[in-house]
Amino acid sequence: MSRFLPLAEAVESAIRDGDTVAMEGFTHLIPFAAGHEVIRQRRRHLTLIRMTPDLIYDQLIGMGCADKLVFSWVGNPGVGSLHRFRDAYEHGWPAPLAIEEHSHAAMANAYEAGAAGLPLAIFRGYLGVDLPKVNPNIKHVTCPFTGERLAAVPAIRPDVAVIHALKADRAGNVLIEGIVGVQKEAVLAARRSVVTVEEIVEDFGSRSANAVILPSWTVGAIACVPGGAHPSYAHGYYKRDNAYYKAWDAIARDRDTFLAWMKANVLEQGPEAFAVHSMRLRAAAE
Amino acid sequence: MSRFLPLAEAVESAIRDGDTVAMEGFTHLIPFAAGHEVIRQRRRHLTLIRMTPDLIYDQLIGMGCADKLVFSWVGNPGVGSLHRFRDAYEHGWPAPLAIEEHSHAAMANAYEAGAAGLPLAIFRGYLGVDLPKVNPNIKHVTCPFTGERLAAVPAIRPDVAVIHALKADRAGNVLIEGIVGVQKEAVLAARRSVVTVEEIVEDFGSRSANAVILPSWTVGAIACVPGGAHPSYAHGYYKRDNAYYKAWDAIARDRDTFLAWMKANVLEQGPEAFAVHSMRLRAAAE
Amino acid sequence: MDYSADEMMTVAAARALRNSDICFVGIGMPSAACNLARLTHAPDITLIYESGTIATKPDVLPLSIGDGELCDTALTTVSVPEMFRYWLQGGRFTIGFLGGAQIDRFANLNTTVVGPYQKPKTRLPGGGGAPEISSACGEIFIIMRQAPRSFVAKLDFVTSFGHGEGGDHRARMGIATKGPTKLITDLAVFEPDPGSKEMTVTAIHPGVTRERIAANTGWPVRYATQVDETPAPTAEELSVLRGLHARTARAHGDAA
Amino acid sequence: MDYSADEMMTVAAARALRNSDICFVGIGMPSAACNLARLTHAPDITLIYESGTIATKPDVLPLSIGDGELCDTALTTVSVPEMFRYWLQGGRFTIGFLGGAQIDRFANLNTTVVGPYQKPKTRLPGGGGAPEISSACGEIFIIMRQAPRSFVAKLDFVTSFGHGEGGDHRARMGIATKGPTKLITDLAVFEPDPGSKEMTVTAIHPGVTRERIAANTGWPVRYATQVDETPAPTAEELSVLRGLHARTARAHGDAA
Repeated sequence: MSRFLPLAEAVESAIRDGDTVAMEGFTHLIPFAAGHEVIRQRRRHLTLIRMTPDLIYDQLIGMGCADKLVFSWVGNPGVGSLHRFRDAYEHGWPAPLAIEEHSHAAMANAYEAGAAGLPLAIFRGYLGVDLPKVNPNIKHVTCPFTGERLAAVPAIRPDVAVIHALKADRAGNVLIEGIVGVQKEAVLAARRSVVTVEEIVEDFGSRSANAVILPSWTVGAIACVPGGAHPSYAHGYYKRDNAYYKAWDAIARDRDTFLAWMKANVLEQGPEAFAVHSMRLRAAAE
Repeated sequence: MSRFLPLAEAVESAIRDGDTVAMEGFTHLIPFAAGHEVIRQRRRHLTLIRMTPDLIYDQLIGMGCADKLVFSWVGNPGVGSLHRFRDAYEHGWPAPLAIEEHSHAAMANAYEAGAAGLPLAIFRGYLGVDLPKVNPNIKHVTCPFTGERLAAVPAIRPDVAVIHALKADRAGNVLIEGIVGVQKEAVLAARRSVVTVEEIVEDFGSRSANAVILPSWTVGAIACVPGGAHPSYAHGYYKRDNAYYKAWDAIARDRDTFLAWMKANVLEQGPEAFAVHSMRLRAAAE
Repeated sequence: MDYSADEMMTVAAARALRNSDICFVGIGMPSAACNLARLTHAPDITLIYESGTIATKPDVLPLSIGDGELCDTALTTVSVPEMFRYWLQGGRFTIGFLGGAQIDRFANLNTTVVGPYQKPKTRLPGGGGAPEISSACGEIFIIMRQAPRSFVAKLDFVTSFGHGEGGDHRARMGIATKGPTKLITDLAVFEPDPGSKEMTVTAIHPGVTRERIAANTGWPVRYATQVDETPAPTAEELSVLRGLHARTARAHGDAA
Repeated sequence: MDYSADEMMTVAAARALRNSDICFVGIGMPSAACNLARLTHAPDITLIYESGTIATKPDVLPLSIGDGELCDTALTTVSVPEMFRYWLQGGRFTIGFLGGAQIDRFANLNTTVVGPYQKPKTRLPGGGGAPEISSACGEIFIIMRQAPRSFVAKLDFVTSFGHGEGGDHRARMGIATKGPTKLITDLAVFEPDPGSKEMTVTAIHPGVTRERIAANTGWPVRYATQVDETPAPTAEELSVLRGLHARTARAHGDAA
């Protein structure tokens, strides 16, 4: 059964130093508010899993929360590099960062296998490429019917999944709509979960019979954080803050600029700051 | 690109003697109208695949269309045996019938693997049971990461998938809602497909961003057959005709009664008969 | 208040369910028991059918596992591959509730064939979801009427695995779940002996004798050191169950 | 009408697409080319992004692969595991349209690292969907600006497999798809030689010299026996492309 908690308690209840954490959201619904809370709680030695690390992991890595990153595409989409990631990986600042690199297909299949309770995912992939030479977690299995050799990767089974969703109902069920990415799989694959939502409603009302819903008993802690996906977006609530993504490049290039920005915008702020951003974006859209 | 055709042409264009055919629909949306057309066209030597053969396959088998049945639960749900299936399997009337038997989990995974373009499905199943002793298509693979031994079955890749859906739009996209079963997987796994629909609409209009839709280019022939799932049901159109399912038991018990019923209700009828049934059910519901 | 043996069986089965259970519901008698529990002492129980309907609250019992009623009253409905991958294999069920055609003393079930598989005396429906339900759900409840031809010394075919040959057989098979923990019949309630895992009578329904149980069981029946009498169905349990069956009969056009 | 080399490249890339294509669209220049095709000669082309958005018709170019615009204008949106399993691995794409950081003469791509993998000179974003797009799509189109450091004799890392070492290397790898059939740059259009599969210039953009191509290619460039001049962008192509970029800039708040 899911529990409604303030964000700080939700994160505290689920995430410990040394945990393997998957904060998912494919461009859409990236859980920035929860990520910032992890930074405020100064978690350390995390293994961070995410297909597209995005700004949220650049911030966590730059603040020294992570020992290792598992990913398939690491960048600021349409803008350039994640400078904090590169500084940590290439120069060990503020701490050395280990990486485990996959393709999108491998990670998507590995989340799917994790949700399905399997120990591995098999797929037709990594043909003729170099990644298997540098990632020992890429193996192969042979089909006993056709003899085809397929790629195999371990299922992703994080200690904690963190996602941002659109709505929870009073019973603690969670609704996602739009670009659903791998969020459902991440929560079903994880031992514990933290879900932030735009709003809590009495019930979901009329909806598709096949709506993407995580039932209460599959979810851990739920925190209502309007705007909690900013500068990512929430379908039907507010648009992606592309200007923020572009501005991040300059902020993250320099260590001191980054630290000052994080102090002012994360360490000295709380979840309520996100509502301000999303309201500004909604206003701008009108 | 899908093509709109009259039912007879749709079936003629896709299904040939000796084909492997999957007519799916999990209680909901069973493609009876298309199945009856296959009987009228006197197709022979078909391998019929279906998780729950239901009345539609009892009728096809009793009319001598099938050489083999691949299934995981064969019965008249809540009523009893499928007498035509048993007569064919146990006494070879009207023709001998070979079977390949699986569990639901195996077949659901095999359809999923077929849709995913994989040669096999792996799952945690068949533990301690006898089916692997009598079905040589149940093998095992060992996880290279954990050493766990998992069950493996070949992916289902039928020559033809036949389903009944709710709507098609003018562009030939197909919408399914409610209990979606394995219909989407069956169509994506098959080389060819026949889709009957309750209605053709200009466009689907406002819907869930994640609606279950088969795009036009994944579908073969589409035939508009209102009531085409009767005595199964179509979510939002008409209810399941449970009385028909119960009446079938007596009809199918006796070879002559069965043949007479098929002559009057299938051989001498056309697709338009289904609209009558569904309108009767809709009227009764009001 | 007068009641039938089937009503006693269904009521006893419903009582075994907890309000917090996540239950994979088989069609027929298991479905009746699960919905009786939901309509009496376990209003929040989560009922899931293999058709993909999650947290469904049917007002009438489905004739088939995929009746529209199940979808109309569900929290949401997923595809059948997802049901078997993310939900069943994913280990999200506390209880799997099954019926069967043949059972042995270790609660292995046969719903496949009577007689040899290749040339059966009677061809039964087959396993459906049962083989994987039996290994993936936290524990298994079984509801079956007792009769010599259904409670047999040896199964013609093992469709789903209970306690195998007993003892630690499940563990030796690498199965971590508990397997059958309750077998509810029209005569009694059986539970596995902690050591041997043989299904052992722990409660007898009112008015049922050990002789009658013996006469309807194909193996020498063992009894727990303490055997209780099953409390008779309450008036509420009976009225809710009968109301459910009456609504169901009307909905399925039996009245018509 | 005056135009830039990037505009010529995008227009030439768009022209390579057919109205009947089902295209897996990479972000950036491929996305611009695919949407230009959709807004000009290929109105019915099916564009799919790895975020799960199927048959999307964005009015502005996405900055990221999962912008809301893609979902709002899509026929439907599926999960990312489904996109990679049922749609990409399922073999439903006629074209995969990619960009890259480094390319070699057999159109193998590197978007992973410059320098050694363990201690890179420059760490690039990595493969994303490219490794499996390259093997699963019917054919691959690549759009890249030419420069000596991007068109290299030897890749530091093979992120996605083109024609490997050339000849029948794909077939020997058990890959049935065609691989890179067009490489569109700011200077020319390359296509694989039928035998060696080396990417060979088949068309040169107006005003571009072979010297300039040689100066921007890290291997001795081969030319087809017949080399055409790429028709210059039409007024319509340019106005549609510029309109698309203008709408995109406004939407992304660059104007602001």
